[in-house]
Amino acid sequence: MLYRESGQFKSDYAADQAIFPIRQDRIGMAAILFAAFVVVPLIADHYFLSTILIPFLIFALAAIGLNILTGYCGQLSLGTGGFMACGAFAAYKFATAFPELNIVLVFLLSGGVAAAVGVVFGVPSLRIKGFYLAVATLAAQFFLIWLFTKLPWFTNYSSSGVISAPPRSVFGFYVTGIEATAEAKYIFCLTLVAVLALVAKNLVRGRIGRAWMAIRDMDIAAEIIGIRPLRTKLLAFAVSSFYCGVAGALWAFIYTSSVEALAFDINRSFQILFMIIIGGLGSILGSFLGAAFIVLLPIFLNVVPTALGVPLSTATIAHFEYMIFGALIVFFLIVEPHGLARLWQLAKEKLRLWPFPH
Amino acid sequence: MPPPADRAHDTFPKLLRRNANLRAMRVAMREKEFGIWQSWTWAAMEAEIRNLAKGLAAIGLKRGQTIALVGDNRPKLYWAICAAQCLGAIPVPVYQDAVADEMAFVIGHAETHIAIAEDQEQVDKLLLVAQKAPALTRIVFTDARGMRNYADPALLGYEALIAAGKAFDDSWLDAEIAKGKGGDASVMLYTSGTTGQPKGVLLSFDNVIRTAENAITFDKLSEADEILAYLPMAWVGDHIFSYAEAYVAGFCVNCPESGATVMTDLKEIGPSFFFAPPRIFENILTQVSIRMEDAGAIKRWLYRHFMAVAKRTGIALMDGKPVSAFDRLHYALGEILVYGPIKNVLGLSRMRLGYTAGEAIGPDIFDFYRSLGLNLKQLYGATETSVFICMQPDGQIKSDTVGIAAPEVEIKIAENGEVLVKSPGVFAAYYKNPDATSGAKTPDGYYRTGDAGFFDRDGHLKIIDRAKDVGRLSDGTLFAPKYVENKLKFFSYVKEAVAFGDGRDRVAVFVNIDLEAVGNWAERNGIAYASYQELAAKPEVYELIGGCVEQVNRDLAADPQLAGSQIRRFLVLHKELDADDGELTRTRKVRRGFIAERYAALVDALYSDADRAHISASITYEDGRKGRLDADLMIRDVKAAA
Amino acid sequence: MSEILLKVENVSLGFGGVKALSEVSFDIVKGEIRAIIGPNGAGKSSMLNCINGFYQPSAGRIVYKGVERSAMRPHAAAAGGIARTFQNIALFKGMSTLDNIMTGRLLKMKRGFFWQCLHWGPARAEEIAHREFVERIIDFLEIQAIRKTPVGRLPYGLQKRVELGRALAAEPELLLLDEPMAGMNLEEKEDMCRFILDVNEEFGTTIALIEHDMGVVMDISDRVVVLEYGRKIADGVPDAVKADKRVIDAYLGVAHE
Amino acid sequence: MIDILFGPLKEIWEFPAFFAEVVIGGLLSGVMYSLVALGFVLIFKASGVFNFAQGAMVLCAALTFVGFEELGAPIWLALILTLGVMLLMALAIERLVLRPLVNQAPIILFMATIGVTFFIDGLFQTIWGSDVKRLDVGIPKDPIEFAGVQVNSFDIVAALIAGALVGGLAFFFQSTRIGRALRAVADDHQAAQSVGIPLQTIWVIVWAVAGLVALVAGIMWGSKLGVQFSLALIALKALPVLILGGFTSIPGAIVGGLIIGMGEKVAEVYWAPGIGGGIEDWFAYILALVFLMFRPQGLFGEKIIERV
Repeated sequence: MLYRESGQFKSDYAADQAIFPIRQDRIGMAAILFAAFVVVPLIADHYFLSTILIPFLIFALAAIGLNILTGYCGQLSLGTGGFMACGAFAAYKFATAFPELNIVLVFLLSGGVAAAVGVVFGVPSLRIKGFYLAVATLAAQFFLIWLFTKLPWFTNYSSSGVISAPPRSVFGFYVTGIEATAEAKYIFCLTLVAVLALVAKNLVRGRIGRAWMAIRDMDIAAEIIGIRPLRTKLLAFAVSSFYCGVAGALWAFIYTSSVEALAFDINRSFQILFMIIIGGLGSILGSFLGAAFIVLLPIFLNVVPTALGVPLSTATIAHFEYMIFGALIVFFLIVEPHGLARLWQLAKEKLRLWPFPH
Repeated sequence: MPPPADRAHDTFPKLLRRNANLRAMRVAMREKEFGIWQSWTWAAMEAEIRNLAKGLAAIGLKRGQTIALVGDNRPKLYWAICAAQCLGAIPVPVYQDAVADEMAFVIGHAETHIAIAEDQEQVDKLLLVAQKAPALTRIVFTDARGMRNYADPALLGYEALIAAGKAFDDSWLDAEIAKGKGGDASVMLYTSGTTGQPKGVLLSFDNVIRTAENAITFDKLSEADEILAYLPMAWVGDHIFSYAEAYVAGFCVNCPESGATVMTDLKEIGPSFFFAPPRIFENILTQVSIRMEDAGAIKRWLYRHFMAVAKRTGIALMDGKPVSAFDRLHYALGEILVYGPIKNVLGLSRMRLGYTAGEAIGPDIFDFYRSLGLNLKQLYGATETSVFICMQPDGQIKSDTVGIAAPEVEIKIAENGEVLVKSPGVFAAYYKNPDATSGAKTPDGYYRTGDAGFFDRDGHLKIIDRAKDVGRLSDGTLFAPKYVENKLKFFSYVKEAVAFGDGRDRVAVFVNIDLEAVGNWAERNGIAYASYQELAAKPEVYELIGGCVEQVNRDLAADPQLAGSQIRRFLVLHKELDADDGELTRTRKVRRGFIAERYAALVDALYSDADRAHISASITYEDGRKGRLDADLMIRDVKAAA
Repeated sequence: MSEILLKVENVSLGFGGVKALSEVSFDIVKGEIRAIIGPNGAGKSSMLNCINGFYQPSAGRIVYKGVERSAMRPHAAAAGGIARTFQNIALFKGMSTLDNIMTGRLLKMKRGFFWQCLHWGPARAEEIAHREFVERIIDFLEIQAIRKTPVGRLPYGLQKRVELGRALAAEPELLLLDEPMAGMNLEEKEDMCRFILDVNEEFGTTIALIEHDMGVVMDISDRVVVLEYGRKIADGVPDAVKADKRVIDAYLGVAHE
Repeated sequence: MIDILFGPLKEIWEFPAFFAEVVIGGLLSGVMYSLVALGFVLIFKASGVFNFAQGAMVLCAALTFVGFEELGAPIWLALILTLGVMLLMALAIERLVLRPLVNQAPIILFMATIGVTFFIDGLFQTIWGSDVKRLDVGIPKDPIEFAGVQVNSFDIVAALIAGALVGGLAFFFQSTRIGRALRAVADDHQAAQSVGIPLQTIWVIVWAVAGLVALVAGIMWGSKLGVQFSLALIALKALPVLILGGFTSIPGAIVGGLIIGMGEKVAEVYWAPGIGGGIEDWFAYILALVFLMFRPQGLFGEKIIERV
């Protein structure tokens, strides 16, 4: 309905291949970015920023990571939490070993460490496929968490095993540690996530993304075309783990301000997997939608029954959450495997054709 | 006549030069190819055309010779028009869907040596043509696909042609261009002609350019406009809109990817200036209705509601008539929810000016587009007048007239009602056909359009029929059968109508119902029927059609000249008129004379007092079998409106 | 004699106890259309799979461009200029026609990870350059209207055409077509024939094809190899093969009964 | 470092009885793994579904059983009622999840069973509560000494029950019409049609049998560890067993379970202390993974031939 595309023709390939070829979408995206960068920090309160928006952004980043591996390259991973933990602990080690190092660099480096670990656990993907591989990634999940819990080197020999993220600043603003304001943390996360999301989009719409999708859709045909399966899959593992690693570092440094392995247990892996199934496999937008959904649902379950006068116990809410997620997973896999992103696509199609049905 | 404003540029090659200087970086042409709109600026286009002109010179195209252009709307073919004109040759665009025989006549008649063909399909046809028109010795193809196995020495690829032109230098070409004068022949367009062989209409640069200039001023077209070139290049309208006006005004012409993608391409480009014959507008409207039928209840309601609003206020708003603030608001809301989106999907969002011509357009169809806020207008014209005879000025649009005389056009109505025209656009002569030329012009230099019409109270010309078909009732009243029939056919329930009255005391008609529309109506009203014949004989259907006829009479009564030819009696035919039975031409025009003979019994009954008539007629079934069909038909009287 | 592009010498292939191919030898000359025919289970697909490295022959040698090939993976064959289509369409279902054919050009695309991340500068220039090439293929195969349609939604005949486009995108020297016309109606078959001949003549691509439709094979191929139960029973120009007694018994006879 | 790696070997050498105790303990808990893995194999063989929900089914079965018992039902009634519930669940899963997803990629079905896992975990805990419940079906838990090796009698009984179940299943598959049909389905869905049993029915039966296996496993594990949410996690234990044994092999599930159980226990007792302990979470996985690199189809799985 709001779309007025007539007259928006493309006279070169660059414009035709743009991420947002329709002007209205570009305007919409600009509006969303403006709102996210300017309006939200001005009006949102501390609670909203630090318990909803920041985790949402971090989840979205991790979901992008998993989506690259599972949604685009077709390699199911249940080890997301392990790779996030890698990033978190690597960031801690970097930050404490080199206090002068810029925090952005620390995060990127820890993403790199996670990527390297991801590659190691991706090697079996040469020989094994499908759920065999999924099981192999569980090995990563359990092994890594065990490693970070049991080896005191990772926690700098702290007696409790729980450690606080050291304060660090960017452009003179603290973004980690107790002195950091919610606004600064939020803007920092947002910037990092926005840039990385753009990079992910660039990757998936180019040569590399097509190689991933070829492997996903028909690995034999892909190989016959000349795609090297192992290299391609390992690259997916690396990039995916990089994103998860950075997300893990953000989680520990910015969201919880403490580095602990338990935050990245198997349930975290499932949570991220649910995000991409509900949000949409093979969609960057879907990663955001899925993350938003999973962040908001518990809040919704907390608030609504109370508002209706039937407050639920915490345990019941947890069980309801389980049931709703489980049911939604099945529902989306049956009805719309491409998740909320696909629903949005369909809605957009409708809007573009409005008032015609087809 | 006032002197043209811009006499320094009296030919298209000179206009091209001017545009290349003035608008070097503006896009002159686009073509959808390889997934995107390939674009050429005026400067780039000039370079292409100059190379092409040199190539044509290299293969021997001389001043005064003709060159045939065969294919869909493609930039290279448009360039070839101008390239030929650079050399003083006369381009002859040929209907691309013509069969080889038709093409052979045109190419033979025009004594064409060189033809430029779009692709293999046209080359195949031209090779056949060359057997019948031996003068044709060079065939240039622009698309080399599938051409590798052709060994015919007449064939030459476009690239080879350009390469051959390298031998000619620029100053030589400049001199050739300078030799061109306004009075020279610029293009030859063959008119189909309902009878006999096509005639080649020679139009001079002055004809075409001055007409284009006038039309541009009249409709305030500018270099910012965009047009989609999708109608046959051999048709004068395309030549004027997509070539002449584009060169004069400097606007951009867009060529669709293929015939199959016109609608998609239309949507992408969103032209600001759009021409389509009534049939296309009707098809689009039908598509809109069909698609809306499939929509959900809310959308359907929105559509109906806001289309009703548009009907009330849209046209008044566009014509600048007073509209209440509430209606304006209501309409604005509709623009957001319905009109805007519909225009967008149809590709008409940016349409500033739309024209339709060629046939009468149904008032409902015409009003539909106008009520959406689209400035759709009608014009009246002919090949021989470089199109424009009458145009509708903004704000004075009626569905049943074709507007006032175009700038610099003088119109006279002859004794027999025929419209006579004198204008800068009137052609010089038919090619090699002096008899036809003299027959088409009055001694004082007016062109005989062959159409009958008259000016209404506001000075708008109303075309009613072909002049030769216009008759008179026994009391001398003007009777234009086609006008009456068209009025009836504008109702969706009426598929065909045949009007009688020449030499009789009153007008009577046969009506053919539209099975789909009337069938739907019957379903909605709970009327059961088993066959076309049964449905056609239902008294309720007679009521329905009677209502239509009365409405037609009211319309006719509004025009003093036509008030006397109101319909007094009608019957609904028991079978559909069919081209297989010879009742219609293959282009679905009624053959009035044949029908009058075949259904003589019914015609007699119409002019008697009987209220029933019997008919037995032979019919051809779809599988080719013949049979007889007997029927008793009712005849109804209709009151004349005051 | 023109240059031999590929030579198969005494190739055998076995799965467990089953012999799919036994000592098959033939050659493919540069620029020809070479058909491999035979009844079901004759080993035609296995032959193709050997040629493009999907299977390793258990005995015999394959000489490609004058060099004997050692065991290799299919992607190495692709890098050597061999492309193919599949009997059961093996398109990338989640991608559009355009992306499928672009994927066929992956081997030609060189820009590294860094530029891919930015999708700017050299990466974008490369992307556009290859898009231009791919658009020529789309134009060639007359599939403009389905450029951005996900291939899963296309009818069978068009999918086959897209698959051919994907193979062509690699600018192969040797194009292997596995039953390119299976399951098509007459009109689609004619189109496909035209495309195969056009590819062969306009791009000079050598083509080896497996096909069931005898009429089609005889019309378009230069030479024909006939396999039966994994053995070669005839080899030659279509007319000679048509007249061969063993072929008539093994194949044509059955087909014409 | 060397000490961490090789020190335990010396220990084994010096105290063989203790080592035997460890091995037997490991084998006995391996039987439990086998039992759960068996559920996976059954469903995978018959329907090609990798049923991640098997662990959740164990939990649900145990929860339901304890729940009915707490409501006062005698053991036999609770057993029957629980079986009924498991059958209903099998029906529901077949109808609501598997049937709409028929012909989908295996990985999609796998993810769907993850969804099922969460759903039934949440549902059964909502119904029966999430407190830890004690389950006692009367199996003695006294240690028995045999040739100087101490073994828990409970483990022996559990192993016997599991063995009986495996035997029963083997008989069922070998000698009954339905069993044969099930085997046919595993080989070829088309062939199964000719047996005259609708595919849907077969799936329901398989899921019901898997439910029964889950119930037995649930009661065994529940009696040993108490019925609580962590029971669902034993599914995660069964996964490496499957990799080791092969997804399609019943003997593989049994042998794989024994290997994993034993290996885990030995590693836990002898090597874990040197590197911080708690290795049972991942040891089986790494073991399976290393194994996988050499034999991707598992111990008893069939070699996969790729076709185009």
